[in-house]
Amino acid sequence: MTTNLLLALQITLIGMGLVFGAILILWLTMTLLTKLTADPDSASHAPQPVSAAETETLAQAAAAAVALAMAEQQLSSAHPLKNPPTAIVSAWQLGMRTRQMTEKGHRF
Amino acid sequence: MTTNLLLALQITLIGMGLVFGAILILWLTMTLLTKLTADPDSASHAPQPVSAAETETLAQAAAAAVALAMAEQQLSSAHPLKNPPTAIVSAWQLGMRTRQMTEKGHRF
Amino acid sequence: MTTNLLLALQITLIGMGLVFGAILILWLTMTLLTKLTADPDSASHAPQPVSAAETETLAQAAAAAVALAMAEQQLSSAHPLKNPPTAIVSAWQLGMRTRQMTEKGHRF
Amino acid sequence: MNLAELLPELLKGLSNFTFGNGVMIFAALILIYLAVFKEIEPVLLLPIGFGCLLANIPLAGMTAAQGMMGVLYNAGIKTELFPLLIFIGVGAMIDFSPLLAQPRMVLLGAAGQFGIFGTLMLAIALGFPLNQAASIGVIGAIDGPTSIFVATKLAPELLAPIAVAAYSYMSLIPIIQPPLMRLLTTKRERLVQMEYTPRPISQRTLIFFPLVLTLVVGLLVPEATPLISMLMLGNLLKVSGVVDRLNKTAQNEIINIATLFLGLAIGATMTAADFLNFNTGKILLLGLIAFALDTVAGLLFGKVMCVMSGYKINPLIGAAGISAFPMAGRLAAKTANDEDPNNFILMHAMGANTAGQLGSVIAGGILLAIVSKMI
Amino acid sequence: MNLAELLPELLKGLSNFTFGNGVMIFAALILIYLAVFKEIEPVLLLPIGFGCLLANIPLAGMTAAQGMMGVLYNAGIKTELFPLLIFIGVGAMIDFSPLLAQPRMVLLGAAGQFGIFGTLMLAIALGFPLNQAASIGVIGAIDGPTSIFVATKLAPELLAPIAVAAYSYMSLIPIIQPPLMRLLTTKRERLVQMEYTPRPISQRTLIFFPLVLTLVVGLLVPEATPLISMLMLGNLLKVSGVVDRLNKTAQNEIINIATLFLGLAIGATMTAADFLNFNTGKILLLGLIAFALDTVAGLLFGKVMCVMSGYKINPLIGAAGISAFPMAGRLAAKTANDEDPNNFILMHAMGANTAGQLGSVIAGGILLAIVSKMI
Amino acid sequence: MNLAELLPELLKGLSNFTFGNGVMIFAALILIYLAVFKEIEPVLLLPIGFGCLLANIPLAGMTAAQGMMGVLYNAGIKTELFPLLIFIGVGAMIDFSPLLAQPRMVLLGAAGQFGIFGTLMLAIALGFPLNQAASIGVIGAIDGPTSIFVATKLAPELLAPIAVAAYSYMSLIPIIQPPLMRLLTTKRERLVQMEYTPRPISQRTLIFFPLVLTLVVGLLVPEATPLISMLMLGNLLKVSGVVDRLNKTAQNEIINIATLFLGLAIGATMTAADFLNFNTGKILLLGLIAFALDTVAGLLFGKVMCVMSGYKINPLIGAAGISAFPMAGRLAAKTANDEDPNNFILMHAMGANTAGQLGSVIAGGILLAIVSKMI
Ligand code: NA
Ligand code: NA
Ligand code: NA
Repeated sequence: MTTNLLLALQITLIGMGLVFGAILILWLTMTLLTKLTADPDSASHAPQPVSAAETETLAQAAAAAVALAMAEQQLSSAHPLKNPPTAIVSAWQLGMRTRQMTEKGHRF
Repeated sequence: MTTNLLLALQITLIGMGLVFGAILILWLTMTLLTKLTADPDSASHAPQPVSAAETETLAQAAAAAVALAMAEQQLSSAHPLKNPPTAIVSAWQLGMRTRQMTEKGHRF
Repeated sequence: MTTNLLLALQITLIGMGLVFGAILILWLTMTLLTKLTADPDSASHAPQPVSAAETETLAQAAAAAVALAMAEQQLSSAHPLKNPPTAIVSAWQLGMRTRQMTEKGHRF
Repeated sequence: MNLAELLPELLKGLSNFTFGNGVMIFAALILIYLAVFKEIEPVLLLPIGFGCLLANIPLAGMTAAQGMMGVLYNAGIKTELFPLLIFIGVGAMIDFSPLLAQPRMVLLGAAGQFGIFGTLMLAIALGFPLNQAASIGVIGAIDGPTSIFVATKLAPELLAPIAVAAYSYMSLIPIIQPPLMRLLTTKRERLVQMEYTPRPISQRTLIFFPLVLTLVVGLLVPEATPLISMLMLGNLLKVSGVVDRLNKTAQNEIINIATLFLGLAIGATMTAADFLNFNTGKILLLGLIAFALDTVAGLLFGKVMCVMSGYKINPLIGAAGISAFPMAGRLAAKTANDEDPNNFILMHAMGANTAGQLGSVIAGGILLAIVSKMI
Repeated sequence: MNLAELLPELLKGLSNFTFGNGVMIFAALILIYLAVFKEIEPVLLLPIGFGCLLANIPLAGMTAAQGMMGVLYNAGIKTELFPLLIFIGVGAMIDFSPLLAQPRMVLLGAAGQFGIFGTLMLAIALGFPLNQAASIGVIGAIDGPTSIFVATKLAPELLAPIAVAAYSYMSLIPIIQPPLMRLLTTKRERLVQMEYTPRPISQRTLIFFPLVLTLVVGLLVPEATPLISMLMLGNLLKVSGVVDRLNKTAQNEIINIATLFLGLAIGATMTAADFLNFNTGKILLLGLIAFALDTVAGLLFGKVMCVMSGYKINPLIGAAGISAFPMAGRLAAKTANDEDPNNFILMHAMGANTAGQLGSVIAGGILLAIVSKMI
Repeated sequence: MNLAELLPELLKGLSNFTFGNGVMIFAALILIYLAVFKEIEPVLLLPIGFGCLLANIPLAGMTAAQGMMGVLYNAGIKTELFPLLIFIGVGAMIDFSPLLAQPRMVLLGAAGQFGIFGTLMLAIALGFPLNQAASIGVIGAIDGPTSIFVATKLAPELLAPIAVAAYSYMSLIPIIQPPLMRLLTTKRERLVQMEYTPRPISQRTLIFFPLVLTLVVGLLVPEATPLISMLMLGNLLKVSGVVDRLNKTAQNEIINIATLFLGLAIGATMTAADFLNFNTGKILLLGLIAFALDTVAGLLFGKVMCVMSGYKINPLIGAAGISAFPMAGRLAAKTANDEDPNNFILMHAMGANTAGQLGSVIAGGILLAIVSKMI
């Protein structure tokens, strides 16, 4: 029993260590990949951060995105027995879970 | 041979008996089901028969339905080599046989 | 080795002979088929060649067809990473190869 | 390889072509003709006919176990996967609300199954062994997948003629039924108008129905479980309204692919050796009788209900109880409507018709239970 | 065949019905109820529930090896084809650009996997053998196909409860996470706004990503190759933009058919004998704990990054690192947005969320590697 | 499990990575690059490339018999199901009316098959055994499914290089053919205009054609039956006009799923051990020669017909007789059109092109018949 637990603990340590190790390698890989495969033109202004104005618009875009998502939820949760979003939208995972989110969200 | 026929007769009696038995149980089941799962509101006026006016409209609806079905047949039988109704409509059983019906129907 | 080559040569002679034989039979079959299954009405003027006028229009039709095909290519080759023609059009073989044709065609 | 060896090799196809092959290919072309030019169940008779064509081309090897047709047969017919997949799609296409709105209509689904047993008796009389006689009788289910499912279990060697009969006659319903309707019903009976006082059907009812039905039928007739459960699964996918992509897939990809492969695989069993014999002729004849017996029994039962109800039930809907969904239902409604342009019994007829669909599956299961116990 | 033999034959269905069957059918109806009326992962829980229903109808024989459910199980679960086909479709539905635009977000995908190992330890403590404990732990991957893939390899006998837990709790994320978020983060932390300075992502990057990722993960963790490669294949079909018909087929026919069959086949393993025991209860409980542990670990790691970055990273996105794509991501963004209507961290949360998807697959593979070496 | 055992376990993927794996992965990336960025048959080269990638990740086990790729290979390649299913879809996409309107065009479909036999001779000369030489020759059919079908029967060990050659060069037709056209035809010949006097084609003709062709070819060349019959079945589904859902399913779900799985399964056979040898290089070279020989033979035969017809036939359409439907046909029309903007021979070229499709299948069957008799 205790030996088993020690074994499990060992697995956990090794396992999480490997997960973090692999993820770190992924981080490195992705950074290199994005650098190496960036479009020549846009590559130039890649490093420096976007201007405040840009951030502004981006924030608004994000706001829109969130708003949209939420609206969609309200809509769908309004008719509990309606169909999920069409197949074109990745309904399989997307549709159901998202709806759940806000429906349940109201209970808090 | 005769023994076989007697056997077959026995199978028929038992078989049809069981079929009617099962169907009667289904009748009971369905009656209970519709009663138990009826919408609370509509459940109230469920028992009493619908008014004459309603029957009228229902008859008209039925008339429309039949008319529509027939029209559809004329249409389709007009071009014997056209495609069946689209996949969205349950063409598989529906489309073909219905067309047959009225096409052949003309021969009587 | 030489025996093998002689064998291969023999296979080639027999093979191509059979291919031409089969194709000739197909020619015969198709000629008969088109004759036997021609529409009664149109069958009459089937033998005599179409009038110059008709040929004219046909040529124009052909011209249109070619033009269309080419235009389509220009269009598609314009965006090298766009999607192939929709699934309704027989994209599987058609889409890709045709595009290739004119894209590469420019190099000549 | 000199000409002496070459020639026979060249002509091996023709030299192995038997008269039987010729007859079967002719039969195949007739099936395809009926499918394409008469539109008799084309989605099934066209693949069946084409499969039959392939099975009678000598040395093509497509019907061998490792040939394409053999692969399809072992994958979907022997395992009974194809008819069951088709039933998922069919279930997603059936609307049970007309039946649920007037449950007593379900009674008409029982009488319409007499053809199964009547035909079984005739088949026995003609000397068929019990397992074959029962399989032939199930043509009287007037429901393709049910016939194929039962025949595969009891007498797979008769699959082809049974499937051909089941689907061909299905489309001849408009020729087979009306004369019998006129013969067995009086004008007064055909003129009976039916009051349409449906119970309001809640969506909850529609959702519980397939579940309850699967359980009840499954516990009463375990042998009917595969058929009824897949029919009800398809229906549940539709009425639940929350799995639209599965519903669409069942009504399209799954049923289309299964239908094409099932047709080809069954048609490919129609080799001269297995198909060209008197039994095939007898089976096709018995199948026709099965359809007639179903209709007669349905109409007579309809007349009984008509009288017992004091002429409140139009006996024509009895003919809709044979299943053959949805054609028989529409035909009954049309016949009444032809008699009196103001007589509309479509909803009642469709109720009886869906009841017939259920009755057919149940009867098939009961037959399977009795017969597989006896043999 | 006299009545004496007939009666037992008639009642064989009912007479073989056990109390356990009753309980399991009740469980099946609950799953279907949750799927239809609560819309909890209906595309999976409805088929699973229906399969469970079928498995508990006595003598129906659908779960036998040659029965329909047995055929589906051997064709797609035992071979692991179904979860991998589903992953092709899922990959074609995931957009990795938010992650590629801010690669450091990938770190959050690691912490969110602690639940896998934490649950493994608890399972061992509860006396489960290692192979079973590991399979239970993988519920913490919070990714259905990954859980099913690993469980099939290590402990197929636990497939049903693990799949049910994985998919049921997936939908309860909106109930499970928010309380933990509020509990483990300060208001100041939740108010942290994040600058969105994405690298511009070229289409070339998007196309190379799935290829490079498949190679890197495949070489580091061979056991994760099937899962990661099918996920990346689907993604490549989408981003390449040149195989639209394959992309559409992956997102529709392939995933729909695989999902329906997978659900039915897994549900059909839920027989009273195999499912009704304390272990099932323990597994459902451990599954819930796995979800909580994932969230806690993700949030704590988020807090660390928050502090280390000088309050430039909102710890809430740590909770999105558990995978449960795309719900956890949206939930994190929503929570921050509720706290401050001007705080938008959706893109960051989605980055962490897709990182969690990758982390889950990698962790599953690593666990498979370690455990299969030990047993 | 101490670090001493852990490390090798961690690095097992990398430590088992061979130089050959590296080369093959590079090849896989090239195939994917051609598919995605050059759009060379992407629906096939992308899955083939990806399958090759997977086959060269050490210890991933996906190519083992019970691995995903092994399962797909045994299900669809060994059984030859995939190429035949693809042919159903291809048949539903081909329009034979240009050929039926001018039957003599069918002659051009014969000459264009010389490449098959010419390449066979060269392969023998290079020392390949007969079964392999024949399989390599069938690259000259310039029709993917035909090449794969024949190679699977005669030399499955060469399936991968043959499939890669068949599909890669297919897209290089616009590079391979035009120079040969200019080289082998005089300007005067290229300027020949062709009168278009088509027989009117009734729908009845279009419907009977696939049936008659299946019978004639099947009886003459039984070995060609599977290919020709599935091609014609697809065509019948389309022209019959009564089975629209089967037609759509053949053109979409069936061909898409079969294509994706076929590509993956074939690509997965490209392991370093089997693929990295001189034979592969020879095969790729011989494939290129096969394409050239087909074109040359087609053009020369076109010149003969040109002269014999008194310059009424444009020899360019001879190059369309190699199949490679529909590209070769359009290319011939384009070349003539480039020469003289008022010269339109598209309909004639498409007729010769569809004839080439038929000729390829027939030639493949004939080769199969002769060779399988000799070995
Ligand atoms: Na019936
Ligand atoms: Na996770
Ligand atoms: Na060719």
